[in-house]
Amino acid sequence: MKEIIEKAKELLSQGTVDLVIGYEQCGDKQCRPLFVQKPEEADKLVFNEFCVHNLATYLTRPEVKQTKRVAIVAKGCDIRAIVNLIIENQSTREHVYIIGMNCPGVVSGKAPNPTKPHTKCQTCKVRTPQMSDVTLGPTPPESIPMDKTITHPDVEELKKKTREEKWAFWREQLSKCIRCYACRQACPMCYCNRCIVDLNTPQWIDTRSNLRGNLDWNIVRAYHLSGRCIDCGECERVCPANIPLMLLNRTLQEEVKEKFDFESGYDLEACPPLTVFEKDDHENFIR
Amino acid sequence: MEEKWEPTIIAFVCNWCTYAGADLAGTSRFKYAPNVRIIKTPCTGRIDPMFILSALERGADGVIVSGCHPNDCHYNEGNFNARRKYIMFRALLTQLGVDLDRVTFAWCSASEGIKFAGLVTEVTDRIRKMGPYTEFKQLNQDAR
Amino acid sequence: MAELIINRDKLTQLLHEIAGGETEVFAPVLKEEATYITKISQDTPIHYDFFISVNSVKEAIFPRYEPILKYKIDQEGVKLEDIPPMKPIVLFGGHPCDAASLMVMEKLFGWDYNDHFYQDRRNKTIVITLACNEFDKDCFCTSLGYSPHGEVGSDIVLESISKEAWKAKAVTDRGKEFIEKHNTYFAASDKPDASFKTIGDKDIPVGFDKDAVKPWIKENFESEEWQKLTSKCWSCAACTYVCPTCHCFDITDDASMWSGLRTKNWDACTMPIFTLHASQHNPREAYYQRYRQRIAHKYSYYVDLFKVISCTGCGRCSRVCGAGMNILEILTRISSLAKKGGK
Amino acid sequence: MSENIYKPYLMKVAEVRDETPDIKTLKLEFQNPAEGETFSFKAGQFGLYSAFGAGESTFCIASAPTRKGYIECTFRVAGRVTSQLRDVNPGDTIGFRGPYGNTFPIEEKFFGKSITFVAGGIALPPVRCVIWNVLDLRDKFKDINIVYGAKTYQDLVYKDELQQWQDAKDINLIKTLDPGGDKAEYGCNNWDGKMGFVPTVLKESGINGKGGIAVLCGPPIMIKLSLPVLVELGFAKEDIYTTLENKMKCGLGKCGRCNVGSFYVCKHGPVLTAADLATMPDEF
Amino acid sequence: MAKIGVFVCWCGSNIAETVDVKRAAETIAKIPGVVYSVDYKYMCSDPGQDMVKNAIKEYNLTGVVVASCSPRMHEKTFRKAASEAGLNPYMLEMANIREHCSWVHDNKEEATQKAIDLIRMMVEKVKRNKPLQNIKIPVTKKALVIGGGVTGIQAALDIAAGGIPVILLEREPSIGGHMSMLDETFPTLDCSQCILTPKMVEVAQNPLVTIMTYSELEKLEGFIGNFKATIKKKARHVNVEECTGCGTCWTKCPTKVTSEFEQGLGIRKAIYIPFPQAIPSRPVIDEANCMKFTQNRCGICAKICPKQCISYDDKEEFIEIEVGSIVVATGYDLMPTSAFGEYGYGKYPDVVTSLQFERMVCASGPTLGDLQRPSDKKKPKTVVFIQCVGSRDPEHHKAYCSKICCMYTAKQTMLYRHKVHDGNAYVFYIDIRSNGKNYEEFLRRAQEENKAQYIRGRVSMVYQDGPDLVVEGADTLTNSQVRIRADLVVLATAMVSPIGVKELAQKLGIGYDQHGFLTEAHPKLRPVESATAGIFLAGCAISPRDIPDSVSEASGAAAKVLGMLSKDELEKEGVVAIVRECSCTGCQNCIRVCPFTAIALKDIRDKAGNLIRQVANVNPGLCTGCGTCTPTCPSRSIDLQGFTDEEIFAEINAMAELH
Repeated sequence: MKEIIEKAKELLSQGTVDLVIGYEQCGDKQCRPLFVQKPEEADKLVFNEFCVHNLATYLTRPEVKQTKRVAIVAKGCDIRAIVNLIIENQSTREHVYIIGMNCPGVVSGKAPNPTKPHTKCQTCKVRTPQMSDVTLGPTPPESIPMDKTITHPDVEELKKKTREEKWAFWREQLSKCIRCYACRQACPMCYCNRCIVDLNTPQWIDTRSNLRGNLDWNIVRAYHLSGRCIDCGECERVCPANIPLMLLNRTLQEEVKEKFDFESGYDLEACPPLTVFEKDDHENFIR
Repeated sequence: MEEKWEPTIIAFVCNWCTYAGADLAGTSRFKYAPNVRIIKTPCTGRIDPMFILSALERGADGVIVSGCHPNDCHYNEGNFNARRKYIMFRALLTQLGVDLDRVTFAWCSASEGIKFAGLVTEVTDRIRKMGPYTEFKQLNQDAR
Repeated sequence: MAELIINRDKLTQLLHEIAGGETEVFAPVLKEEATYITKISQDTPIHYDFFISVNSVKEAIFPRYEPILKYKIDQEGVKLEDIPPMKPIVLFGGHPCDAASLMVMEKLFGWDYNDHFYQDRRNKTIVITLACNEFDKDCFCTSLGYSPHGEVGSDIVLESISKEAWKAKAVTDRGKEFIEKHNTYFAASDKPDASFKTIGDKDIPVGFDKDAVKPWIKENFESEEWQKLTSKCWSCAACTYVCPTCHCFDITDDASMWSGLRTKNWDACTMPIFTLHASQHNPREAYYQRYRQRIAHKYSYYVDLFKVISCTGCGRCSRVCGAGMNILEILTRISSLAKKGGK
Repeated sequence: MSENIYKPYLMKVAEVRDETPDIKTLKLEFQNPAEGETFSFKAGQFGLYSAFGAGESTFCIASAPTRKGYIECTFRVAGRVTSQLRDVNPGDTIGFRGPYGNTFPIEEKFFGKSITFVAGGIALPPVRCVIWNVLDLRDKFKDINIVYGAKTYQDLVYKDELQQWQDAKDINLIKTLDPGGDKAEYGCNNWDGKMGFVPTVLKESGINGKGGIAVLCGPPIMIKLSLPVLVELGFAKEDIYTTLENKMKCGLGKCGRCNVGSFYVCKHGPVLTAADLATMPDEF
Repeated sequence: MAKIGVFVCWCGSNIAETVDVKRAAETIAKIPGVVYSVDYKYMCSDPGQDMVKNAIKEYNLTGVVVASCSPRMHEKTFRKAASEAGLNPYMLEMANIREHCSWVHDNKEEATQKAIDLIRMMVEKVKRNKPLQNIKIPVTKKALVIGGGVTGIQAALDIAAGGIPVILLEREPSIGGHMSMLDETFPTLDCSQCILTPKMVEVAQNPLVTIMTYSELEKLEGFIGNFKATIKKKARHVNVEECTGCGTCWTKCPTKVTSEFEQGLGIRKAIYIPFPQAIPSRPVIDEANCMKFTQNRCGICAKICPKQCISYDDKEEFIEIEVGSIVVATGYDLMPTSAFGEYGYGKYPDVVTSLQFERMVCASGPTLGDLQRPSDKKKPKTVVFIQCVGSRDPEHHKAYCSKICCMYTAKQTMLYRHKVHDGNAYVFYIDIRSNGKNYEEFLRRAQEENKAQYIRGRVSMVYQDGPDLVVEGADTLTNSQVRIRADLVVLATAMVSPIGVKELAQKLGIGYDQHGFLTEAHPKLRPVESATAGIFLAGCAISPRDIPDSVSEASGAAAKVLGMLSKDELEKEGVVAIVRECSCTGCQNCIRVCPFTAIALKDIRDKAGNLIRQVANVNPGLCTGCGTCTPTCPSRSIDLQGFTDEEIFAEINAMAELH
């Protein structure tokens, strides 16, 4: 914790960066984003298992883009988002100073009482962050069980359902959506300044929070993230309606992995999988 | 309207292969089911998954998406790009429980008039057996 | 009128019975570990063991979307069709902060032009409020002069006398009528559980001076403090959609070739597109401007117009915010700045 | 059942005029003449125009309240609704809700004074409503000045009426184009007006603002630059009127979109004085 | 509302028999916005077209739907008619109620209903259509040919013959390419030099052709009709204008270097012309070997040059040229033989490549046509030719067939037997492919008259045994092991794409396959076009070819260039993508999927010139209107004009039953 504060102070006082985005404590079991612009404000910075937010979502803001250089406290998984933002021309490696955090895993569940360990942490490959400019924190213990496959029990469970059961499940879930777009705004990969849902020529997606609109919106959101989602789980965490959004995202990630042998956010040279193709892509569904 | 229900099927086709294939079916007088309504696009690459979703929501009971065979694309790559989109879109719809038996993908070249005619008839028969896609039609009801 | 008691079983029976008729019933329902106040049917399980619902009661009277106009189009022109009248509503499960919000919101919907969609429904609603037994760090109704046992806006207030039963208090004549009409469900008395703990006004500390907020906002609209306070906000609408007093909406048309439906849908000043002009000019371009609008509208503009703060201290926006914005903290800061004369 | 405040009047399109390539004027008559007879409005008010199937859009009523039986609106094609309104033909049906908002206090404040109108580009329609209102009661006012400018000749709206005003002896019309706006490619030959931006031309106009009323409408930048000029010419801030065009959805003070500071532009506006503006946050 | 006119065609009885055209026209007339709806016997006839024209004028139509046959038949006809009546041609759409309706259905009720739906969908589309303008692109009437082999030479000659100036670019010091290295050519056995040299001279003397040798393409900007190429002229150190090619310098130069032209079998000097017939016959200094450059001594050539043409200080130069069209004829290379350890290449001097063999038998070769094997200058009595070395070998090397090896091996057995009348020529082959004019006959001559012995099978290894080489292999026809003692082994190695072609293709923005061969716009129908408009392909740059195929493709590509450059401006359909800049995030998705590199990033700057953001920008000259970009854009900031989201949505919505 102390080392983050010191690092932030150093970066700010030496003028390396003019903004540090990190975390502060805001409750026993709760942290939240913190913007630090002056060295003396850095004392609030913390890092612990409650630092669930993916701060990369702030990198695409105009005011952050306008900084000379920005430092960001990032877990290994958050860096995947930064990688994608660079690939997609929303940021540059030079502009972002990555304070990478060795991370033993974060919590999940709703504030203020998150309890469960986050599912994404069970399959994490980047507990020691890649590509950071500086890496802080104790090396995560080897003993944490790590599951190399990216299948998730909840996805498996859903897959077992019949089509009608799935439809009934999602009808119920999506009817709760109030279209607050917290999922979109929290998502580091949803950086469009004009979302397709805000377009009305034509109105592909009904803006009303009725079932049709909710279905459309959630389909489009998941589809646009296919091959780009970095599994941070922010959408699901911030959803006031508790819709299990990551179920959809993970399904698509698994599909991308299986069909195109691709996992997003690890390689700066990679192209989003829906912008490239192989001539022998799987096509047994086409007659 | 009290007579027997007939399915509505919307087909999104590319201009160069399937549309021409449908033309050939016409000039060859291959008969097929009259339920299909063709919407022409330049290339399968232009056929957005949103089209499929919109068509189902707006009352189509079945959708056909068809274009040039791999390597035959007039624009070289449009169908390859499209195919990737459909792979992902299908995975998504499968997970949501959308009835994918109602969405048919087929390659159909300009010389395959017979394939086009067969395709339309087969899809129409299948959808007719499945009945109207009420699950999607219900989405439009404005019950509070 | 004598003190009447109703217990869970009876209340459940009563609500289910009403839900079976022509009246819409809204009540707390448990969905994935969280409680929502939603429309129920005769057999929906009602959830009582909750602290506060995620959403607010406004959904019952000011729905997420509602038709305001229907039309048919043909070559002769356009024919307008009427929207059927609103059904009566029983709204159960809100807390005093929820009930109070109805009084705040009806001022706007009745301002000059009478929005009958809101007002008719409001007038046909029986509000049955649960006085609070719990609070958390985000609660601040007392800061705004409300009380966890407050009666404002309610027709009937239920105060717990044990885990299973409430003392029913009719606040309005309509509340009285309701109880009389359904008197078979109420008992004359019951054994109060002395060990059952509830809370009082003093338990929720007054966090800030509500009267200091408006003048500070008026004078410090351009203060740099705004950017500091709101830098985290990522401009979603979660806070406004769970807020019992946020009332902004959008009007959209959904049409086929031959017919159309015009609906009023929730909208939020926190979202970037809210003020975006067709010319691409956006008067509230920046994130902080939008959040400032939300606070300023509630604590300054609304007060100017309707002499009431458009906030009842329920704290839902703080609980739901994924970015960790906390309205109580912001207001406390503003109030302390105001005290110090700071900018 | 209570009255539905969101229900529009059905209007027949009586006439469609192209002002510029992307600006149109529609003349609308009430489909139900009885509604037309009871309908009245005052200068400065606005309404919501429905293109059925697309939605509603807000513009001022551009015709004068002194001319009964019809209303006119002038709009620039920008989004979905205006695109559909652009395509209407005489005889088609559109919707209209209104009149909403406050008005220019013509009888209360304008009578007996000199009036100066300043407008730029597409902002002439709200002013035009007042101009005709004032001209129809010409003898109630002293001098009448109109300063109107546009980017190019092509962008001038109401070209016929400009000519009428120019020909009228009792009106001082100063029209101007931005530098370079008089090229032949904009359909201009022999421009007989001034060349220069509105604030500059206004400054050089020699108009004496003492005791007079100014009505100012235009794009934000023009308003910003013209206000000090008007003050310099002698107008009091309380006597400089403008109309705001914020994004609106309901027009009824409900939807919250047009709220700026303690003002709901649809209710307290759209007509505001420079003195009012000074008290508002800069969010319009 | 828009004012739409609808014209329902009977097509005699073709449509009217199955579709109730009257009812269709009447039903459609009820759609809001349709102001005119009629049926007529033959819409495509002159009176039919006049009906359209008159209605456009009379009703001031903003859009027209002609319901008749396939747009493939008459879209052009009707759009032209609309245009003549003053309506933008893109405001006319056709509903295909013949091929897609009346001809494929029997039930009149159903067919009529379908026809009505199809027309209604088109009406709804046309309401949203926007007028489009055809795109006119001015052209620079000048062409660039990259590659100075026989293909490039032929292309340059043909283009020049059409009156268009050409720049012929060659990275080697001389044009001529591989063909100039060959001895005689199949199937006619005419001397390669004899037929190529006149062409080289012709191209050099053609006033419309500018030859730039020892030069490479550095950069290409622009698009069809308007390319700007930057050419890197490598430092030659010889003043080409003054030099007469007298040869004094290379005669006196003391530094001997292995000759590339002679495939390492001969030598050249550090200042040299690659071969006597080189064009231009002006030497270059090979900086890597010249002592002046390596050790800063010698300098003899500068001293003795009678015209003082030598300048050691020459630097590479960059020249910008503007051209309207480009032909890429970069040819081939042989696969690096280091890959074939099992055949002992590099280890045993008497294992040579087919191209080395050409030089060994060529009258102008290092031995002046006297066939000697490299190790001991002995005349080889037994020669083993191995085919498909590297070709048709997907496990280890290239999966493709190099196409010409069968024929040149046959030729080489003949050339060998002409030199060594009693010699033994063995050929190991997998299959024989001899499918050209006179090819099969030629092959038979090799086998029958020249006694070449063909063994079907692969060679497993070649090893040295004393002075001889031993070739071991399998004869798959007799299913026996074969062992042959040979004096010389000739490998017919695979043709591959030359080094640098991938980089060149990237500069040009054209596609290439996994082997580095350039990709045609369409393998069957557009075989000499690249996917990038204005850039054409010919010869072995596309895939292995023989000389006649290469030359005909050169002429084909030249014809394409001439066709294109014959006009002052190019006109293409207005169906191109367009970017809505205000919502574009510059994520490059569209750029990645565009098959035609028609989209690039554009900088948006503020008034002070600071970069604010980047957005996609479509070059309408390059865009072909496929629309692949549109669904790829998450914010729908790129749309395909003519098939916009709004137009297609309207078609879908025309079928909607919402409320």
